[in-house]
Amino acid sequence: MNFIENISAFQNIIYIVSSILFITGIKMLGKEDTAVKGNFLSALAMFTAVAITLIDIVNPLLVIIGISIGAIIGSLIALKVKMTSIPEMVALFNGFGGLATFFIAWSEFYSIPDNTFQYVLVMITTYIGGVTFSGSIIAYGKLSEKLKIQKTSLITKFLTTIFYASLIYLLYAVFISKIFVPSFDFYTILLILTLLGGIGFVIPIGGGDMPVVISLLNSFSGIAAAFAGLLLLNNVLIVAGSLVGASGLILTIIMAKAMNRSIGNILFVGYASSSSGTKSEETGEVKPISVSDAYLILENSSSVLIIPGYGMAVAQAQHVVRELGELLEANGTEVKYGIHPVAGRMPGHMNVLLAEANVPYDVLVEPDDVNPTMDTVDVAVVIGANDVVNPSATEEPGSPIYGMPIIEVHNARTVFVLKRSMSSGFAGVQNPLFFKENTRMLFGDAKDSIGGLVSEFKD
Amino acid sequence: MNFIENISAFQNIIYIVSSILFITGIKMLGKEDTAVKGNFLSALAMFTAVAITLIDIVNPLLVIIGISIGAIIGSLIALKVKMTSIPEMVALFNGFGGLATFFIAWSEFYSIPDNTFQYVLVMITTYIGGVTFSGSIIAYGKLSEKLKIQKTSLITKFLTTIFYASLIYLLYAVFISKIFVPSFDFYTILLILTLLGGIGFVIPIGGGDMPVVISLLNSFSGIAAAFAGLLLLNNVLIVAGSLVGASGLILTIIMAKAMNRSIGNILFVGYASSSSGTKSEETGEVKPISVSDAYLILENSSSVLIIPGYGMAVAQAQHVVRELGELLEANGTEVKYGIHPVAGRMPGHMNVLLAEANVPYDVLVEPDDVNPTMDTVDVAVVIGANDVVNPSATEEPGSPIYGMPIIEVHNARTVFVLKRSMSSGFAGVQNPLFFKENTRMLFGDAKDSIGGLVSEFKD
Amino acid sequence: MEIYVLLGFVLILSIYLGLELISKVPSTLHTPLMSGANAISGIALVGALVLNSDTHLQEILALLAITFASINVFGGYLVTNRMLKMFKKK
Amino acid sequence: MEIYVLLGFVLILSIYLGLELISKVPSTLHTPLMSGANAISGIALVGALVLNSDTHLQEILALLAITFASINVFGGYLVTNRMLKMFKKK
Ligand SMILES: NC(=O)c1ccc[n+]([C@@H]2O[C@H](COP(=O)([O-])OP(=O)(O)OC[C@H]3O[C@@H](n4cnc5c(N)ncnc54)[C@H](OP(=O)(O)O)[C@@H]3O)[C@@H](O)[C@H]2O)c1
Ligand SMILES: NC(=O)c1ccc[n+]([C@@H]2O[C@H](COP(=O)([O-])OP(=O)(O)OC[C@H]3O[C@@H](n4cnc5c(N)ncnc54)[C@H](OP(=O)(O)O)[C@@H]3O)[C@@H](O)[C@H]2O)c1
Repeated sequence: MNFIENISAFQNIIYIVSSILFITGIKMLGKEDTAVKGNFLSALAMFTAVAITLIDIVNPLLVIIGISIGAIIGSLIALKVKMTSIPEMVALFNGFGGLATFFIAWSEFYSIPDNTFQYVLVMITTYIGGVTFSGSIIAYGKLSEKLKIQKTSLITKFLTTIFYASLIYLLYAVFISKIFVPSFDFYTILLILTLLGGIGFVIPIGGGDMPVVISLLNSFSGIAAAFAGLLLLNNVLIVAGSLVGASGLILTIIMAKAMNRSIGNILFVGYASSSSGTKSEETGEVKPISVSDAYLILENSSSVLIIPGYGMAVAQAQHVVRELGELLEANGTEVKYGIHPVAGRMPGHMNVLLAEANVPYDVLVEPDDVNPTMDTVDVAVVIGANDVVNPSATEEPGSPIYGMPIIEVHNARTVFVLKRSMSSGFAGVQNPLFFKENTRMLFGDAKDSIGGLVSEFKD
Repeated sequence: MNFIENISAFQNIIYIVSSILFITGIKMLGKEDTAVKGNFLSALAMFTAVAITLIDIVNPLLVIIGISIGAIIGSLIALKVKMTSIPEMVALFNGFGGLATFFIAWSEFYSIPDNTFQYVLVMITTYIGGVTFSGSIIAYGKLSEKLKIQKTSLITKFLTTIFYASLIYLLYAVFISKIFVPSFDFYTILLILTLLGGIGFVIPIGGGDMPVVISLLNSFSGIAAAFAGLLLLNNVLIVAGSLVGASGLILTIIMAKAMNRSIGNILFVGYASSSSGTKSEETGEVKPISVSDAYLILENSSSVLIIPGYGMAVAQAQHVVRELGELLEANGTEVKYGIHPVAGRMPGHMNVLLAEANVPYDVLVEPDDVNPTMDTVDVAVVIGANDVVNPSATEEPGSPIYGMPIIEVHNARTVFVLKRSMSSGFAGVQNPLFFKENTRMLFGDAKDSIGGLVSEFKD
Repeated sequence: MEIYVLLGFVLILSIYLGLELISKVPSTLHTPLMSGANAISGIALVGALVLNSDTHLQEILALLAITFASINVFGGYLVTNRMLKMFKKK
Repeated sequence: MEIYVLLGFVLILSIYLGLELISKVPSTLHTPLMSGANAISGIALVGALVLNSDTHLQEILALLAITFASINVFGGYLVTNRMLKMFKKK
């Protein structure tokens, strides 16, 4: 008995050490110079916590099997995944984290004594874990475009109703039912409602808003782990879970701010896309340009700003873009990349793609750094970006994106817009940039257009 | 019983709320815009914690008497103290904080059960509290110049020895004696040794190093409170104490960095002032200047940088300095104040003095901001500063202050140095600035010299 | 002192600390931070390891929890590392 | 779980948080921060209030602890406020 007590006191101290490592790790992960080390530190923290837990494990076979399967699947996914599919992968992993805590809470349901507080913790942990799991799976489906469902369809409406019902059931379980003895059937209903509720939570949210949802689910998966920590009286679960909860929350807020929308609006309202339909269409002349004309202008310019957007990811054009950048530099042109925080479909999307294509991160500049000197830029090359360069955000108080910070390319001397058509971007609003005096449209798939420019340069 | 348990659970929750308020308060106290609110929030946190503790107090009379006396004395000190005496006052208050925890630990000595861990906590808390108290009183004495004692005197050496002895006694008490039953006599010896040890800790440290010592004692007073919190199982004491501990530590580090010395060097070595005596004296011509000549130059300059130092505090010249600044501005001259982080005798000393004299804080600039553009400054007016403008710090690798960041006034077009003599500053090293081509010495008490300039301007 | 109150306090402090530490993350690191956080949420593994397995159902639940949490841990750290390695200065 | 381990953990977390929060304080605020921290260390008052007073000695110790901590609290907050009020923007 004394021996076991000693072990658990010792474990607790090691858990604290591991918690401090996690904290330091995530701190370092947030800075460019130390990010790799930070990730390593956090992995070390994980290893420490797991290792010290293993010393008095009851069922080693179970553990070996579980960890082995997990290690194989996890490593395979991590090594195989394409950088453009990172959003889906993050969604999936969020789901797994949620599922693990869901199972933990479920199992604890059979172990806890008749203590009402522990019972409440089981209910809440089950709920957060379950919603994170099923919600993440839906987010995964939407992002990988395996799942397409109308917001107005009957099934969506049904599931949304289930989501609200599940919330009410949880509140009932937490605040009222504890007066009675919790019964198995009661809990089974919660299990089912929770899983369906998670689906209902995410399904009505537009595909483009998925990055915000993923961040939020990331946060939830952390909170679920923290609650599991409360349930199991385990402080490293509490700390690590809280850190994830905080990090997810911050990313959610950053994204919402960069889109100038509230989180509530994103989750429960969505863009009022109908309003843009009734809006008077922008009139004016669109001036297309050919690849060879564009080449001539680029060749003679001394400073070029490249603004990538979702279209670059779709066209997988990051490698040719980097090539173009290098050719321009070899030609004596100063090249910078203007990266908008919500360009693409997940936070930092463009940074990851460009990093993958070997663009050094110190030529990437943020809107605040580039906007004040935009008038010194000879050519702004907009590659598959739309909303993030839409001047309505600063000029048209009625626009749905009004107030969103943008990269103000319309102040550059010349603007090239590379896209396939005149269709709008994610927010579904017209872009007056296309009709400006200094704008030229280079129609076509981004990879093809840039590829064309690259071969012109090489000739 | 159940009622009391409920009260204490409720108290604990309120303590947590109070802790969060403290954390937020100190966070806001660290930013210029929110500092006043932050202090208020922290006072609110204190009020909350005290109020909730009072609800089940046993001896109300004692409490009323104690708090009343404390409130009266504290308020009187706070309202009467001159801004130039803030360092002494902080030293005194640190001491009081330490003393309170010292008494707490002492009292708990009679209440704790025979639990070795609590016994260890009592020993440590007694020690930190006691050393903080007696050390602070010595620091107070040195700062207010009521206490003058030679570093090499016999009594200093004796007390220093006692300090080391007290440390050994503490280690013995913590690690070895707990095998035996703690006896009263044993503890009494600790009490005495601790108080003497605190004196011995501070007494050999040079008067000029007192600010670092005060910060450190500030940190100690926090740590002592945190340990008292461990002893009493009280989380708000732990959190608030830790915050103070952290804040004191950071200020200590900032000061040590700005002086380019290690904390160990400051506490246990001191400046090797003998080396500067043997150094070859700086040769060269010193060019004095009269008040009226200085006035003519100032009148015709378009940008002036004022660098205040310890001498301004001694001369109480901050008000005339502000007046001079205003007259210069009225004359169309751009006026800035270059504030070195360790100018004066406590961190932020110059900021407080100038604020007292109504100089707005946005004309105060830090060394890093002003050094790069120093060559555009027409006149740098050095008022009772010495070490913080000593070019040896950048030019003479052998100098004791080499490596310390300075305000590089020697790069200004003209430098006026206002001091009473050619004597050196706190660090005891010669200042080659006085012999530079572009330097003019305006000898005399700073208040008189500046006063003279002001009357010239007014005529 | 109630253990839950204290653990709840640790939770609050950690969230506060997390918010402070991460609030100024540059946008370059948003994606790696997300997947790094993902890996950390695999800490559920530690919880999964201490579950009772008195019944068959509990045994299965524990196995599943361990497996999914492990996927998170291994997948999360590896992919984050892969991503971070791509970031280079000039 | 040992209560002391947990409280020690709260202590470590708070110090970490404190270091993060204060690390970038501008030099203008060094002195007010110091005296503000001074006031906070008067939290010892809360500890002093819950002391036993079974013996006369303990009663005296409690009274003294309450008094000195109160000086810190009242003096510290007032002087900090006085100082901060002096800082003005142009
Ligand atoms: N990053 C995030 O975390 C995040 C999260 C949530 C929402 N969002 C939202 O996503 C949007 C991101 O803005 P964005 O400017 O990057 O993208 P966008 O506004 O969605 O525009 C993308 C543009 O790329 C073009 N495109 C698509 N495929 C292309 C291809 N193969 N070649 C060339 N062009 C192609 C499309 O026009 P064509 O069809 O005419 O080619 C489209 O106009 C913002 O509204 C943001 O609020 C972002
Ligand atoms: N601020 C802190 O927290 C702190 C902490 C620890 C140590 N220190 C040390 O203190 C020093 C501060 O540098 P500092 O440049 O401010 O001061 P300093 O180097 O100590 O020099 C002060 C100068 O003021 C002159 N002075 C004294 N009374 C005067 C009066 N009434 N009128 C005109 N001049 C007068 C003195 O010269 P005369 O006698 O010729 O007049 C002296 O040279 C640094 O070495 C620093 O490391 C500061």
